Amino acid sequence: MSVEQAVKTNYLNALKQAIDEEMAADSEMICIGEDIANLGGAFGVTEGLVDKYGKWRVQDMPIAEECIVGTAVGAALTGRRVMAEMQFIDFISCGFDQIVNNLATFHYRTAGEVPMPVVLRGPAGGYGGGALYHSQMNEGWFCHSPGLKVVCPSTSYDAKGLLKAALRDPNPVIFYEIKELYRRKDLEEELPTTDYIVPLGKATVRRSGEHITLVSYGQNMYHCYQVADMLAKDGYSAEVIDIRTLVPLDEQTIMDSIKKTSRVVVVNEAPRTCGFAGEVLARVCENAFEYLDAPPARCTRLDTPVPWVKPLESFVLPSVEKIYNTCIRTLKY
Amino acid sequence: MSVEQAVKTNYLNALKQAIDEEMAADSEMICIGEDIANLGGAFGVTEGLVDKYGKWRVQDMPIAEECIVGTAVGAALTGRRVMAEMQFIDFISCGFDQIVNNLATFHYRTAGEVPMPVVLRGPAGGYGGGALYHSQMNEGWFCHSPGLKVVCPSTSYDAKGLLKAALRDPNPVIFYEIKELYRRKDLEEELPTTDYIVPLGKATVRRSGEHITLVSYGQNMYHCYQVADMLAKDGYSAEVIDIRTLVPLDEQTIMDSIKKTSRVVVVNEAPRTCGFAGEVLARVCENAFEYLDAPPARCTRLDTPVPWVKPLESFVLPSVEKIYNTCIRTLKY
Amino acid sequence: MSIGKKLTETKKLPRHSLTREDYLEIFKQLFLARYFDIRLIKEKKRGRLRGTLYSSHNQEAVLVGTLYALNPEDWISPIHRDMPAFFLKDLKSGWNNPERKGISIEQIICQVFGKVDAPGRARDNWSHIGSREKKIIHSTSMLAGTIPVAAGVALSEKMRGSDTVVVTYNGEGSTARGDFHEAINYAAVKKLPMITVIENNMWAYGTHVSEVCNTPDVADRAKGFDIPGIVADGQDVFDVYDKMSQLVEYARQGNGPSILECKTYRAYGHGDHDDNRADKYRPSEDVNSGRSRDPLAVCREYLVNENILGKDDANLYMADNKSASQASDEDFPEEVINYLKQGVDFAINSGLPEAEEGGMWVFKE
Amino acid sequence: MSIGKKLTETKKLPRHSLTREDYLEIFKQLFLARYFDIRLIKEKKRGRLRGTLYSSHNQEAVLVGTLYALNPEDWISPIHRDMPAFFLKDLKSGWNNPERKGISIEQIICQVFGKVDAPGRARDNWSHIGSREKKIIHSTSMLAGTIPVAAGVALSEKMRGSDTVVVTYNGEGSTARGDFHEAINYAAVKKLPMITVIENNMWAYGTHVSEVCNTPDVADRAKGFDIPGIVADGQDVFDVYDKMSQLVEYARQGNGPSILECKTYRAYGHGDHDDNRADKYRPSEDVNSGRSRDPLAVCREYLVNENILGKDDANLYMADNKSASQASDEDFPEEVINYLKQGVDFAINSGLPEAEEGGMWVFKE
Ligand SMILES: Cc1ncc(C[n+]2csc(CCOP(=O)(O)OP(=O)(O)O)c2C)c(N)n1
Ligand SMILES: Cc1ncc(C[n+]2csc(CCOP(=O)(O)OP(=O)(O)O)c2C)c(N)n1
Ligand SMILES: [Mg+2]
Ligand SMILES: [Mg+2]
Repeated sequence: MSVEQAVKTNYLNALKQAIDEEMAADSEMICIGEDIANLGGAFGVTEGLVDKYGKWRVQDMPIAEECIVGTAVGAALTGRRVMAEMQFIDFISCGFDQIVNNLATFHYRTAGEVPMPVVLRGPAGGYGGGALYHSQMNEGWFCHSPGLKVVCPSTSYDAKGLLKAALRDPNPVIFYEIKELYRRKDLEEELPTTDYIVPLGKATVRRSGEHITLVSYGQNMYHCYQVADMLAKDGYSAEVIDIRTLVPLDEQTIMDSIKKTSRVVVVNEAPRTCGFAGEVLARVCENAFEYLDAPPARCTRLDTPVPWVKPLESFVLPSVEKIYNTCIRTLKY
Repeated sequence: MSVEQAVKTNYLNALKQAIDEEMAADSEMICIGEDIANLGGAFGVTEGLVDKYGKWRVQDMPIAEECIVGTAVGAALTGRRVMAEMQFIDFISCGFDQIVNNLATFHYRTAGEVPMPVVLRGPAGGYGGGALYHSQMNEGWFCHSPGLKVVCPSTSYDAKGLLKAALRDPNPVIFYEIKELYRRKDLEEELPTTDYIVPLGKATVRRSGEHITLVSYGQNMYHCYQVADMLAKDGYSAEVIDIRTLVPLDEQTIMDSIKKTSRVVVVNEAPRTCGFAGEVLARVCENAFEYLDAPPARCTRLDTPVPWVKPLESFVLPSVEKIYNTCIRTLKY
Repeated sequence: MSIGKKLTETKKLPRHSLTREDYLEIFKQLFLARYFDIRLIKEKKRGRLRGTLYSSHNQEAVLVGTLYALNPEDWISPIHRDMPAFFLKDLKSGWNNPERKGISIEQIICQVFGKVDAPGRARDNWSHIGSREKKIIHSTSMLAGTIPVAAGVALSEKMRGSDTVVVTYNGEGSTARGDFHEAINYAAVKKLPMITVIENNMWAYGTHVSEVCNTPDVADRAKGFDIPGIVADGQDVFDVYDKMSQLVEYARQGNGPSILECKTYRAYGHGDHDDNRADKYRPSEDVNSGRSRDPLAVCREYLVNENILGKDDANLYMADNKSASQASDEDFPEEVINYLKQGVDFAINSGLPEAEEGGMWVFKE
Repeated sequence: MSIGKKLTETKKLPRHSLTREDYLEIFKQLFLARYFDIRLIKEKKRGRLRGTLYSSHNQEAVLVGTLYALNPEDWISPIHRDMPAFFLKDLKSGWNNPERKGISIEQIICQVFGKVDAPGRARDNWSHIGSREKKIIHSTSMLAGTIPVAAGVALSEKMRGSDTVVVTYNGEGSTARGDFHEAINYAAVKKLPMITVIENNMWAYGTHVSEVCNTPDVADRAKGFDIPGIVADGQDVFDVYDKMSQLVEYARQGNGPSILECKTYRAYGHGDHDDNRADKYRPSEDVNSGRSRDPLAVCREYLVNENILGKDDANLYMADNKSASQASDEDFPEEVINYLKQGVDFAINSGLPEAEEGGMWVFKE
C-alpha cells in the first residue's frame, strides 16, 4: 500500500503507551499492582509490559492495597518513580490510610526533602452497571486530602499526555481512568508520534460559547457535549470546559469563561455532598460572584451509592436530561 | 449543707454520661475500642464502664481499626447497638474501607433490611499542637460517603444530647468530639437530671443578628463568638449558627438566617478543597442566591496537613483574626 | 500448636456418621451446584444473566461439604465464587421448605437476573446479597472484608450464649489482605466461633498462589494465631465434610476460630469474561491436572466403593468433566433441573425495581 | 520452618566476635540511651520539651543491640518508643562524625524541642522524622504503617543489587494491624531483606499483650509466613545483638525477611501523661518483675563475668533502676552527659520556623 494508514489509538492503548514510554525512558521506574504482570491487568492496560521490563519492574502484588501503596511510598523514598495500579479505583479505600496520611504528606512533613513521584491509577466510573463496588468516582476524598494531585482524562490524547505528565511529576497523583471510555470507538484518535505531555493543572475549553459555561471531566464530558447540542437548538451557545486536573485546579480558565457567560453548571458523577462540583461552586463564589447572572449550579449523583440495575443507576447518576434541565433552569433564572 | 450545689458537667463527662445511660438502658448494646476497658480510654471517656458492664460489653480491642469497624458492623447485623471508639479520629483512615463501603451502605444495599445502629466516635480537632496525626478534622471524607450521619457537638449539653441521639439512631454516625473542649472549664454546665436528647439534623442559632450569618461547628464556634463580639464593636450584629449535625444538614436554619442577613461566612478547620464549608457555600447558592448581598465566603484550614509547632499550626488553621477579616470583607462587599 | 496437630491427624479418624439419605443428598447437591453454574452460562447466552459469572465449577465439594456440616442457625458469608452457597445453606431442611435457613432458588435467580424479587431488590450485583433472617452475611466486593464482620457476628452470638458458628468463605488470594489478619487475630484472642474457609483454587485472577503466599499450605497462616489450620481435599466432599465437622464442633464447644483450607482448582476463567484469556496465563499442564479430579466423580467413586450406591445407579448421571457446552440435561437428575427451572421461571416473571428505589434507603427514617 | 528452627537454636552458638572497644561502646550507648530519656524528662519539667515523651527506659538494649548489628547503609524505621534510635544509628562511626549514617544529637534535641533545625523543620512531632540521606524512614503515627514502606525500600534496594537490610521497629500491640500482615506477607514472597523488630514491652497503652495476641510468643506470627521468627531477651543487649546479627546476615544473603521479638517491659506510662495512671491499670507485681532486670545491670554483669571490665570500672556509673528523679549526673559517664548537653545547648539556640512555612511544601514545584 502506498498510502500510509493513519494509526488510531483508543483511550486504553493511549494509557498503555504512556506507561510503556515512561518505563523505557527510566530504568528505575517500576509498576506494581494486582495481576498487572502475568495477566497484564484486568483491563489489559499493562499487557505485554512484563515481557519487556521483567517480573521485578512490572510486579504482581498480593491482594493488599495498603501494602501496594506503602511499597510505592518506600520505593519512591529511594528515588524511584512508581506506577501503582488499583484493579478498580473502588478498592482504593483499602489502601486509604497509606495514601492520605503517608503518601500525600511525605513531601510536606519532610520540608521538601522527599518528593513522592507515585501515580496511583485505576479504572473508575459508573454508567456500566458495575454497582456499588465497580462504579465509584471517589476523587472527592482525595481532593480533600492535601498533597495529592487528582487527574481524570476524557480523551485518548489526554489519557496519554496526562498520564505521562503524572508519571513525571514529583508529586503523588491519583489518576482516574474512565473504564467506559477504555475501548470507545469514537475516542480513537491519531496520537503524535513524538513525545508529548498534557501538563497537569491546565483545563481546556472544548467548545466555545456565550450563554452558559459547562464544567466537567471524565465521562460526563460526553453528556455535556450532547447538552450543548441540545442547547444550541434552543438558541443558546454553551462553553464546555474539561477540567482534566482537579487538583491543582485551573481556576483561571473557568473564571474567564464565567466572566463571559455569567452562568455556570458543574457536572460530575460523584456523590453531591462535599464533592468536587460543590467545590467549583464555592470557588466561583469566591472568584467570579459579581459576574454571575444566575446561581452557579451543579448536576451530580444523588447522595447515594451507585446501585446496580439500569433504572436505579440512571436514577442516581447525572444524565443528559438532568444536565439539560439544570442548564435551562440556570439560563431562565 | 442545706443549699443544694449545682453539679456542673464538662464536655467529656457529658459524653461519658451519654454512653453510660444508653448502656444501662439497653443490655444488648456494646462498646468496643482500643484501651477503652482496662484503661478507660486514652482521654477517659469510657472510664469506669467496664466495671459496670463487664469485659464483654466494654471491650478492649486489638490495634486494628478495620477489624473494629467490621466487628461493629457484624454486631449491628445481629441487632446490637454499638459504640466503637477511635483512639484519635485521625486513625479512622485505618478503618476507612469498612466504614465507607460496608457500614455506610448496609441499609441501602439491603433495601432497608438491615439498619446499622453504630456510632464511631473519637477525639478530633486541632489547635492543640497535636501535629499531622493528632489534629485532624476529616469529616469531609464521610460527608462525601452516602449513608453516614456526621455529628460534631460544641457544648456539654449537646455533647450528651447528640451522643444519646446518635446511639439511638438506626443509622451509622461518625461522631466528632473536640478534644480541646473535653475539659474546658467554661463549658461546664448543669445538665438536665432527666433523660434528654438533642435531635440529629437540627442546627441551632447561638446568637441572633442582622448583618451577617456565621456558620460553624466544633471548636470554631468559640472563634465565631469572639468575632461576633468584635463585629458588635464595629456596629455589626452577627447571627451565629452551630450546625451540630453536618449530615443530614439543617438547611432551613441556615437559609432562614441568610434571608435575614444576606451575608454568610462559613468556618471550619478542615482542609479547604471539597470540605464542608465549601458544601455550605454550594447549598447557599442553590437555596438562597437571590438573598445574597455579597459572595458567600468561607474561612477554613489551608489545603495543608496540620503542622506541629504553634506558628505553623496557626498559619494554616482559621483564627479569630482570619474569620474577622473574612467577615469584614464580606460586610464591606 | 497441639490442637492444630490433633486436628490434622483426623484423616485417620472414622467418618462422621452419615445416613444413606445424607450420602445421596450430598451427591445430589453436588449435581445441583454444578448444574446451577452450567445453567447460568446458558442463561447468559440467552441474555438473561446480568453481569459477570464467577464460576464455581470444579469447586462444588467445598461448598457442599462445608455447608452440610452446619446447623440451620449457623451464619455464613459467601463471596463471588460461592454463589451456590446461598441456596445450598440448610438445603437438607427441604429444597422448597420456606422455613429453611437458606435463600430460595427463586430469589437467587432473581438476583443473577437483576430482578426486583432478589434479596436486595437488585441494588447490588452477583453475590453481594445476604439475609439477616437466613443468617447469611451480606458481603461487599472488598476481599476478606467479611471476616471482620463475621467476627462481630460471632462475638454477638457468643455473648448471647448461643452455640452458633460463623463461617466465612475466601479465596486463597484474599488471605493477603489486612482484614484477614486483623479479624482472625481478634477472633483467636476472644475465642470466637468463626471458621475461615479458604477455597484454594490455586489462582487469584491471573496470579498463582505461590506469588502471594509463602507457606506450603495457605492453612499455615493459622500458625501465626495459634489456632487450628487444616487442609482438606477440596475435590472430596466427604473429606471436606469431615474436617469441617470437627472444626464446627471445636468452635461450638467454645474453643475458638480455625482455618480450613480446601485445595481445589478454578476450572475456567476468573469470571466468564476471562474464560478465553485464562488459557494464556495458566500453563496447560496446570489446568489439566487441576481439572482432573471432578468432585462429582470423586464422590461417585466413594459411594460405589462403600456400597452406598450400586454402580448403575451411581452412573445414571454423568456430568463429570463436562463444560457447559458439553453437558446436557440428561447428565443431571431431573430434580436438579426442575429446581433450576423453577427458579428461572419465577425470575423471568419478576420485574425491575422502580427507578425511584435508587434514591431510597440511604438512611433508615 | 527449618530455617526458623535453626535460627532459634543459636543461643548455643558462640557470640559474634566483638572487640573490647565494641563491648565498651555498647555499654556506653546503653547509658546514652538511658540518659537521653532522663534528660528529656528534666527538660520537660523545664518546659523545653514540646509534646509527649514516650519513654524507652528499660528498653534500651533492644535499640542498642539491634542497631549495633547494622551497617551504616542499612535502613531503619523507628517509631514512638524508639527516639534514641535516630542518633544511635551508626553511632559507632563516631558520635560527632558528620558523615555517619545517623541523625546528630543536635537535630534530635531540636526535634523534641520543636525547633527549626530539626530534620523536618518542626513540622511534625516526636519521632515523625527521618532522613533519606541517613537512611531512616519517616514514619506516620499509624502503627505498623512503616512496614509496607520498609518493604518498598527493601524491594528497591534488592532490585539495585545492594545487600542493604531494612529494619522496622514495632510494639507488640501494633502486630495486630493489617499493615503488619500485608507487608510481611509480601516481603516473604519476594524474599525482601526486611527485619521486623518487635519490642514486646508487654503493654500496648492500657492493654496487655495477652489481650491482643494469641500465640505464646509474638514472634510466632512469623510462622504464618514461613519466615524465621526468633525471641531475644530484650534486657540482654548481647543476646539481642547476636540474634539480630544472624537475621541481618540471613537477609543480606538474600534469604528474605524475618521477625525478631525482644522481650522487655515498659517501665513507666505509655507516655509521660500516663505515668500516674499506669500504676492503676497494671498490677504491681507485673510492674516490679518487668522492671527487675535493668539492661544496664545485665550488661554490666556480663562484662564483669567475661572479664572485659573489672568490677570497679564496671561500677563507676550506677544509673541502674533509677527513675529520672532518682538519677543524677554522677550516675552517667561524662561523655554521655556532655553529648546530651551539646544537643540541648544547640537546640536552645535554634529558632522556630517562620509561620509561612506552614503553607509550604504541600507540593514540590
Ligand atoms: C480489596 C480487593 N482488591 C482487589 C479486588 C479485585 N479482585 C476481585 S477477585 C480477585 C482475585 C481473587 O482471588 P481469590 O481470593 O483467590 O479468589 P478466587 O477468585 O480465586 O475464588 C481480585 C484481585 C477485590 N475484589 N477486592
Ligand atoms: C493505627 C493506630 N491506631 C491507634 C493508635 C494509638 N496508639 C498509639 S501508641 C498505641 C499503643 C501501642 O502499643 P505497642 O504497639 O505495644 O507499642 P508501645 O507503645 O508499647 O511501645 C496506640 C493504641 C495509633 N498510633 N495508630
Ligand atoms: Mg483463588
Ligand atoms: Mg507495647
